[in-house]
Amino acid sequence: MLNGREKKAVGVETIGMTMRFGAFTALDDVSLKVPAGSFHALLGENGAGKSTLVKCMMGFYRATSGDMLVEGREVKIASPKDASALGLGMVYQHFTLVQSLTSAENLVISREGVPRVIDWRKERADLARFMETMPFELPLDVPVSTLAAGEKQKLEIVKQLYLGRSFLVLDEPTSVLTPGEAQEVLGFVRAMTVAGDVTVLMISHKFPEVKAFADDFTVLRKGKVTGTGRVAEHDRKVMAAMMIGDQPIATLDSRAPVTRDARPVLTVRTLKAPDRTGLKTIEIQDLSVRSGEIVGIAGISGNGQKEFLEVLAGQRQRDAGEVLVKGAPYRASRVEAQTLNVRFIPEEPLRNACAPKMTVAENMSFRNFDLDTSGKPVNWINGRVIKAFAAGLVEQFKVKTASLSSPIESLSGGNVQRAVLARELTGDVDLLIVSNPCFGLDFSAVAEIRARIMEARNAGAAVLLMSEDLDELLELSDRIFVMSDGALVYETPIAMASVQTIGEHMAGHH
Amino acid sequence: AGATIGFIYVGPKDDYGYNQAHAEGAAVLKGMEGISIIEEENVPETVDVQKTMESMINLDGATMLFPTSFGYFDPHMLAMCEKFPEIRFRHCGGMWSEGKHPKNAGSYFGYIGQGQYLNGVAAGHATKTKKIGFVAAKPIPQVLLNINSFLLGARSVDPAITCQVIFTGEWSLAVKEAEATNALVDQGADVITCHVDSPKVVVETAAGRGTFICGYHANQSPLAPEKYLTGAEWNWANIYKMYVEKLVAGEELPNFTRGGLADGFVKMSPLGSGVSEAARAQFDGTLAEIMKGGFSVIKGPLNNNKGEVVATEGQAFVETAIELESMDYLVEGVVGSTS
Amino acid sequence: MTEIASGPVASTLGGPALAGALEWAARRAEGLVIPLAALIVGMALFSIFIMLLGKSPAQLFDLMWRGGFGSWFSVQNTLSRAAPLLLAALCVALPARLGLVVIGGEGAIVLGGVAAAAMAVLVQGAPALIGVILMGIAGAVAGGVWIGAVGALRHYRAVNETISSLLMAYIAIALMNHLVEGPLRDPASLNKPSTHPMDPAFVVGAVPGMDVHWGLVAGIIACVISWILIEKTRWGFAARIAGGNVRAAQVQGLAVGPLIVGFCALAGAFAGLAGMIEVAAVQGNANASLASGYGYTGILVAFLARHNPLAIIPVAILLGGIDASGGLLQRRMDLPDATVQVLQGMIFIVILFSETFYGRLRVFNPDLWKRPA
Amino acid sequence: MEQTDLGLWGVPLAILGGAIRVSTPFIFVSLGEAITERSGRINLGLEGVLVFGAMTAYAVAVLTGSPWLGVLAASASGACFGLFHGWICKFPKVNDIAIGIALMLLGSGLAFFFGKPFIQPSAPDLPAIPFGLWSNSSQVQAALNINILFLIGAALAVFLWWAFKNTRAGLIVRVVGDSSDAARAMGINPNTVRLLATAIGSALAAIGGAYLSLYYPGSWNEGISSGQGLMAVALVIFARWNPLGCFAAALLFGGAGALGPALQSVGVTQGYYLFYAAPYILTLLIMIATSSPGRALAGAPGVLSITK
Ligand SMILES: Nc1ncnc2c1ncn2[C@@H]1O[C@H](COP(=O)(O)OP(=O)(O)OP(=O)(O)O)[C@@H](O)[C@H]1O
Ligand SMILES: Nc1ncnc2c1ncn2[C@@H]1O[C@H](COP(=O)(O)OP(=O)(O)OP(=O)(O)O)[C@@H](O)[C@H]1O
Ligand SMILES: [Mg+2]
Ligand SMILES: [Mg+2]
Repeated sequence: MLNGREKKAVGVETIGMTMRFGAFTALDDVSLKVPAGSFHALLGENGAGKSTLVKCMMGFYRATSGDMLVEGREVKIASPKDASALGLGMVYQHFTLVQSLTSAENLVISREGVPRVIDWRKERADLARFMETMPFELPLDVPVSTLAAGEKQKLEIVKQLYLGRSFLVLDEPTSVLTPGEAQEVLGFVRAMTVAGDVTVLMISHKFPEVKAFADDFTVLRKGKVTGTGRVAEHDRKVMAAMMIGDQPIATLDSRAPVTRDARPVLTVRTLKAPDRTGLKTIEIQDLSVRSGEIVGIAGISGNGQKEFLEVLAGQRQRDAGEVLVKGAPYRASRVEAQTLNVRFIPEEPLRNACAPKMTVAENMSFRNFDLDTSGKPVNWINGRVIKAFAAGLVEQFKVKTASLSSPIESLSGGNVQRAVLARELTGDVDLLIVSNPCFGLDFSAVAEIRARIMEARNAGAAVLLMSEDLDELLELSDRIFVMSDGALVYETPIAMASVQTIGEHMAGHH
Repeated sequence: AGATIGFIYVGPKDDYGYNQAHAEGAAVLKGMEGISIIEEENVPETVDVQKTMESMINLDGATMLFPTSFGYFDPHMLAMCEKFPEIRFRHCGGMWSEGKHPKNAGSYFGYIGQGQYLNGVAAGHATKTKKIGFVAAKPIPQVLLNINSFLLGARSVDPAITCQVIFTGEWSLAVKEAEATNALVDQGADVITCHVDSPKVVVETAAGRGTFICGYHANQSPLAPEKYLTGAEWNWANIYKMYVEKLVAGEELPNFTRGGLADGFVKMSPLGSGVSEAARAQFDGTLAEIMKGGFSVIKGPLNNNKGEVVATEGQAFVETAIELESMDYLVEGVVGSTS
Repeated sequence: MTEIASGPVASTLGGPALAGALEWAARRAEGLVIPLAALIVGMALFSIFIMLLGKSPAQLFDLMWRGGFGSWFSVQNTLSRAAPLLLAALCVALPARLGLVVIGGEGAIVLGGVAAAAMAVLVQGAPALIGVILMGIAGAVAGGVWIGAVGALRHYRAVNETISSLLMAYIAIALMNHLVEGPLRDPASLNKPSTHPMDPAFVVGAVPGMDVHWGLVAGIIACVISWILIEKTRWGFAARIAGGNVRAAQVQGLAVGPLIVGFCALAGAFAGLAGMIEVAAVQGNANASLASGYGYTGILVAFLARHNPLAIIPVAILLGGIDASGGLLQRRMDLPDATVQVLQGMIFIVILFSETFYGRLRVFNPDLWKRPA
Repeated sequence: MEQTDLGLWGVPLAILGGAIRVSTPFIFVSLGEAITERSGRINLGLEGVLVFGAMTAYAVAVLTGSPWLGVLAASASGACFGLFHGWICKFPKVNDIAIGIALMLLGSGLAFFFGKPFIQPSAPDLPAIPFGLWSNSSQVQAALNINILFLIGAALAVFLWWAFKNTRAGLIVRVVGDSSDAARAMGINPNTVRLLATAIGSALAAIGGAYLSLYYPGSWNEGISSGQGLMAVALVIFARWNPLGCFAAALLFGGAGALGPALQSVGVTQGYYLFYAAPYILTLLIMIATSSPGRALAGAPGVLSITK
């Protein structure tokens, strides 16, 4: 509804919001005030209840108790429909775009008052006019599934604006965007709040962007508000303390220098493979990762990183080229991975590295269920050994789980990540291939995971780190490559790395 | 002396065809003093039928069983005969032979080929295209004899007549039977008959295409009164009554019973309105001849449709001839092949 | 987490031991009580149906009991009918553990039967045991190749296995009919086209003391082996990973393709063995009766057993029992054959529906019975 | 009417005629299933629904003398089965495939149970439109004697194809089939949509059954369906959930099914079982040719259990 855009931003308030899942209290008497036209940040560690709070506000969950005020008036929001009627909209943490529909179909079907029969000529004209007011271009006529992650995120936001929201919730909106894209999107939204078009409540784990764009913030911890105030008046340390109390944060090991004569562990030469559309190919000319170094690969998602990783993991056929690990040809068979100590941690581990319905213990044994304690192959599975092994790891990596025999899908995202890390980082690691390991995690979890990766490096592992988070690459890598359009287009040692130059190569401007 | 008698059918007992013909025969017994009839339908030719027989004997106290499907005989019924020597089994189909099979078993069957021959006579008069059609399930001797009889009956009217046959491969498969009928009509056949378990579909489809029909198994004339010429029907009631009367009287039961039109095992549906006077005359004449007994449908000189001689001049196979039971050819004039 | 390590056995004193036993019982009871309750509810629904028709449910259940389980004869009747379902259900359950919905087991059964019959003719006169084993191998190989091909098409060509297995079942039945009536036909099999009868020495007979052939034992052994394979061996574990998430399995370097093809082939081999047993224990040759629907009933059995090979055994027996009593219902109560189908449909829907209660009933929560820490 | 011998021309004509005659149940069942599957559920029970629909249609036509009332009654009965499937599958952990298989059993069981008294009587047929009057060949006339349900099916295929893109309801069904969460975020209740989609799908499948019993082959008995319902469900996957594809697949299947009898009628008689398998072999070959590894089934609804 285009006319919705003329509406003014509204102020929203929750009073004493409480939400229980069974015996567990996810939100405990949370009161939050977001004045009209402000940009409010909601902070908190994983599982603090941020998403639960906004889902209650949006009618996705029915709060156990508590009230909502919009423009000072009490409102009942029983379903997302009610919220939408009041002009409240949300970009969910996990995308809610419909993959098989085109962007245009996604936009049109989400709006209210869609006629029974859709007049596509008119809708398209309206959309075109609307898109002119947006700062970014989006392909409207291809299925959403073919869009890159960044484009999807933009589309989610565009959708909310198209729906004429006057109050917008963004749940971790920038986790899949490049720094440039994040700037662009948040800058645009910020400008709209300044113009009084919309009020924004943003959930984020990234302090820099909170600092740069938000007016106010509120911190949740274990379902309770532990602090609120003006962003300008609080520094990062104070906010962090409100989030996690006074528990220590993991710190990176100091970087052991890479020895000159460190042997290359991973070598990739003239690799060629089709991408997932089958229309383009990815080509890696020459890449080697030495023992004790972290090589980062930067790139906007959708430029072939995923395919490259799939080739390395043996999930995708290659057309040409060779992959050597410690000088031996590597085909990603289980025996090779076991004897050469190669480990993979793909992104979104629940989707890519776990069997969701199998138990925590079983999932943690994926790497060595077929080996006995001395590493010899065995044919029989021993449930007791598996449980004992998993119990040790759970303890050591502080995985929070109700029991070892719960299905791993019942764990929170951060804990799934921990469980996979625990599985892949125990024992001798010679080559570690990691992709987006910290996606969606809070800063203390992020710190811990990065520390573990650094620890592995210092212990002599060669690490290939693919990440869409440039900060992460800059923090961890010894060398950085940029991948663009299926090829490695730029290489720089960390000492010479500049965000500016890397960003330009990522965008394909060289 | 009372007795419990079990009937087992391979399909639904009201299929307007093979199973219904048997069920109607069984129904006649229901009124008989001291006799109780138990029936089970849709019993496949697997271990299921063995267990059904056993269950009838063990749980219902049946002393005589009629497993009516051809496929029940070997190995299923034979296994039960051995296991229950005191129980009497009579199987529909001419399988039993002296010395080879147990004494408590037996076979009964009818010479329905004669009926198909008469069907052919009616068809021969009715056809204008000189092409008649036969929808058949499988190329087994009984079916081949029916096809050959149908054609030879028609050729007794006009030797130029040919018969197209289409095998459906299954005893009961409605859509395929309808398709086969349509294919026959498309190729110019204007009288159709069949040998499948439930002729209803063939009869209705053929009538819908405007061709004449000869029935099989049971009387299908109510389905298409205008187009129904006649039909070869079973008349099992006589046989079942005969067996049961002997059983009650404590007499010895025959092991091997066969008969045709003359014996009342087979009968013809009343001639329909589409049958001409000339046809009626020839039909009645042939019927009378058959009723006298000793009639041969297959007689020389006769070639099969591959040009090989199957009966030399003067050679004739009467209905009881053992050779007929292993028929593996289609006679000259039949378009189709046996495999 | 820690209570897992110690476990209920660790407790020795009366009080805690009782609590431990209760906890243990609660853990196991769910899988027993829920389906049984569902069975009763299904029966109750059917009683209503029967009453509406003016018949007596009491008589019905009495007959069903007598027909299915009430006497030694009935029990054997039930077991005979359950026997082929065990192997047929495995043909669905094993691929299902890899996430494949294979519904064409009938094809493997039929071809397994034909292959076994052909082998029997080929090795006529061989020592009985060798003959039977060769027949079994022939059947298993034929079935294994057939369903293995379904798995291979799925993994290497991305052909949906549900549709390909169904299509291949129809093709297999056509092939069987063609062979039985054509190249492999015994000319003496006049009105019931069949392959040459097998050497009587190869007949698979009855289990001593029973009137049920060895196929029942073969089926039970196959179920147990399958269970051990899935739950206790590295291959089964790998298959469960692949079934839970193919991507995760590939990242672990597991050979997903061979796993899928292997499990499908094994599943097909079991179905082929069912065909072989049908030939060697029942029919004595291959003929059109081989396609009698065991493959399709097997789908239902597997789904009711939630693809757990051990659960297949009771489910198949339940089904066999209902089947066995069906005849008695027809004969004594003058109900049509379809009555049994209606009953099965009702019971199975209720049992499948009851899965929604797993994990939702507090009584079965072990924590409720846990001894105080 | 002139009866002529068509000779070999009979084969293509038979295929055309067969495609039109035999395909209609496949069209209705697969279109119905396409709607259901597009909403994210799979109902394997349509075979049972089809048989029950055939029985209901026939029985009502016998009792009332009106075949159209029969079709109506069939679709109502089908909708009931669909509502039942849709309702029961909304509960967590209830497996839609398994319920479908049980429904197959229940549907045909009930149909056979209540259908006994209707095997003997004859019901009036559904009307057909003679499109072949221009030809003086009776065969062409027969092949082009097209039943109204076929025409409705063809129109329905085009309509659904259009509707999935151009109507609110169509888009909503696709949204729900793609992701329950996305649907919920839009304020759509996925269970309600799936309930309705399953009901409509089953109603259509039952109409397919009505065609069998009231037109071709046009009689009611326990063997009336030779697995059309199950096969049609499979054809939906083959057709990649595209209504036009469903229509084409149904025609292909019907046409190939006519090949066997047609070839026998022109004297090609060896190995007839293999010709009868033509529809299955052809479909399998096309499946293999059009699938390729590394590419997921295009168009598969995201939440559909069978293609995961
Ligand atoms: N369907 C469910 N049933 C029971 N518990 C659930 C369910 N879904 C989620 N949970 C619980 O919710 C918790 C958090 O889930 P979620 O993935 O939202 O975590 P999160 O808040 O994002 O945490 P993290 O920091 O680990 O990412 C899990 O620990 C789990 O116990
Ligand atoms: N569906 C659910 N069932 C049970 N518990 C839940 C459910 N969803 C959330 N929870 C609980 O509520 C807590 C808060 O979860 P929520 O998703 O709101 O966290 P969050 O602050 O958004 O975390 P993140 O930063 O990871 O997104 C979780 O830790 C979990 O225990
Ligand atoms: Mg969250
Ligand atoms: Mg999270």
